[in-house]
Amino acid sequence: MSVREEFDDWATDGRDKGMEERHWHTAKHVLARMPIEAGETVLDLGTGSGYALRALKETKSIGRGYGLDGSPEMAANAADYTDDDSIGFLIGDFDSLPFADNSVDHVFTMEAFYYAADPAHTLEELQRIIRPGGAVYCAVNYYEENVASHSWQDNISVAMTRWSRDQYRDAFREAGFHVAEQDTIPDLEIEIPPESAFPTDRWETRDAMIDRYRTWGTLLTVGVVP
Amino acid sequence: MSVREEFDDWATDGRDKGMEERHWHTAKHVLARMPIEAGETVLDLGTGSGYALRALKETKSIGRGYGLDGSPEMAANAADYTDDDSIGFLIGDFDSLPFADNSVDHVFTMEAFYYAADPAHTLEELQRIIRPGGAVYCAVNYYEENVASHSWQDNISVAMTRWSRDQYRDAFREAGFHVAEQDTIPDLEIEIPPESAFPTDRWETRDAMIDRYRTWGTLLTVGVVP
Amino acid sequence: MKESLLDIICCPIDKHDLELEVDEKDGDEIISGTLTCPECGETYPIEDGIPNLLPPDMRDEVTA
Amino acid sequence: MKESLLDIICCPIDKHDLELEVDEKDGDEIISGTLTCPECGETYPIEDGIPNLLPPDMRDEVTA
Ligand SMILES: Nc1ncnc2c1ncn2[C@@H]1O[C@H](CSCC[C@H](N)C(=O)O)[C@@H](O)[C@H]1O
Ligand SMILES: Nc1ncnc2c1ncn2[C@@H]1O[C@H](CSCC[C@H](N)C(=O)O)[C@@H](O)[C@H]1O
Repeated sequence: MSVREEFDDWATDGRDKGMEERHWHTAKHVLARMPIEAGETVLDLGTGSGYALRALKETKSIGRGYGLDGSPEMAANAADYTDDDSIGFLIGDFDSLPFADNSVDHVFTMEAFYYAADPAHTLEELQRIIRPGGAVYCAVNYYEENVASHSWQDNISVAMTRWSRDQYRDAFREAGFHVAEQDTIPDLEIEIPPESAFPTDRWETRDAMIDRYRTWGTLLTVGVVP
Repeated sequence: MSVREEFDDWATDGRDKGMEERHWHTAKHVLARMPIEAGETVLDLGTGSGYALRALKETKSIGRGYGLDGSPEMAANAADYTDDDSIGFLIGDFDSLPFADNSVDHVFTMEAFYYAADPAHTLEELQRIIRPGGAVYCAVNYYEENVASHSWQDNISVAMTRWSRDQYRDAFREAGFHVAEQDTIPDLEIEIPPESAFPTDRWETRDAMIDRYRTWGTLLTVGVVP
Repeated sequence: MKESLLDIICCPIDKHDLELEVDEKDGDEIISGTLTCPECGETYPIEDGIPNLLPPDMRDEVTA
Repeated sequence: MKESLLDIICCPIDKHDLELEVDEKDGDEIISGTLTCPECGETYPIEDGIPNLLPPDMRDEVTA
């Protein structure tokens, strides 16, 4: 199945909003760290509901925010959720970014990068479109050290890339970025039920749930264009 | 009074250890984010007790760690606290760094940078000694937005520079760094007593204490050498 | 989409600038139209205000 | 200090490489000695294993 088929379904059954709510627990911390100046142009790669751009407009007064998504239904929903003139959405693929060289200041991407058909090439594309000194903030919950995430592929038809922390740093450098930061950001807001509630439908043990959310959470890798 | 006189006193009355304990609440998060590879060389500017280098040796297997401090007593204490062969200390001043061009991979500095006599020049010096792609992680509790910190100058004989978040970013760029990140890191570990305990010796109101530690905490600015 | 988007988008295949043909507008907002790459001749539709810049083979993967 | 520190330190004033003269050693560790800048002639002491690379005017600010 294609990105479009898989994620059009997600968008039409409301999973875009569900992700926004859950990802916000950590995405807000990622967004807050970005070295964005008022008036700058930010790209949100795999934008889903487009919440990141709405937040950056409010908190950092971005000049323009563009959300790219491979799913037409996601892009249509995202466009519906805002009427801000400085925010726009487009349909496109991670593998062939439709942006000119040095055309964006910074890129944010949350829980999307690993769906790229060729992630090393996507990084080269990002290196091409971000201006010197601009940053890409790449946040993923699906990665090698986050063991609880390994099974996610079973329920998703699009092939996912599962890199380790080291592999992320290496790949960013290979594509020409300086790696400026790597961090794991815990989700401190998700409610973890008391011991007596386990096993639950999703979690064998309370420790496994803690490990997933509080210990590993989201892997953030920050690359800067030299 | 000079840096040496002021901080030699701190070292001899044990304030180096007191700072280590308090700063660790936030410093550990800063250190964890640094994009350090095993074997790299890290400089700790204004090292105090030298805890940062001891931690980086354990967690990131740095190849060499050097702590610079303007206070001979601080450096002597720091050297006493470790017998690791790959960690060394030296006496020097922020304004005339005794390191060759491109000689260190990354720099960490916690609660020290604003004591520089000429902080813009210290940034130029850092830009000179860090290799291309290397990062400086500069963490300060004394900054404009952290209103509770404003009075600290009254008790310290060395002149302190109080920049705002914006001024930090501007100064880093002026010195030739790309700004890769800026963040405020709360101290979530310091105990904030219940309402009934206020006013305390140090805090008029509970809200003021919350504002200082949980809202503002530590300002981190990350610069990367192009 | 707004016309200002043209400053930064390009043909996903050869990265050439695109030319805009507007079919329908609502104020500033281009509701439908076509983006054409003068280099390779590919065209990209704008529908419901959203440009579709998928490479043509991916765009046509699913029949709408 | 270890001799390997010489790879990265320099004269704080003119940033020239320094020359090492060892007075006392304990295994690998240089306990006391002198670092000299062949460019400007300044000398920097190593005492209790710690090199003092303050610019000379700052070093002499306080009488020990
Ligand atoms: N190859 C690809 N090209 C473009 N978009 C893709 C893609 N693979 C996945 N996506 C999009 O990436 C998104 C991943 S879901 C994450 C959405 C959002 N960033 C959030 O944090 O909630 C989906 O909207 C999906 O359509
Ligand atoms: N101009 C200067 N040059 C070198 N060191 C300086 C300096 N001004 C202040 N310092 C040093 O910077 C330190 C600040 S206290 C912070 C110590 C340690 N980084 C910690 O987090 O606990 C002191 O040890 C002081 O001696």
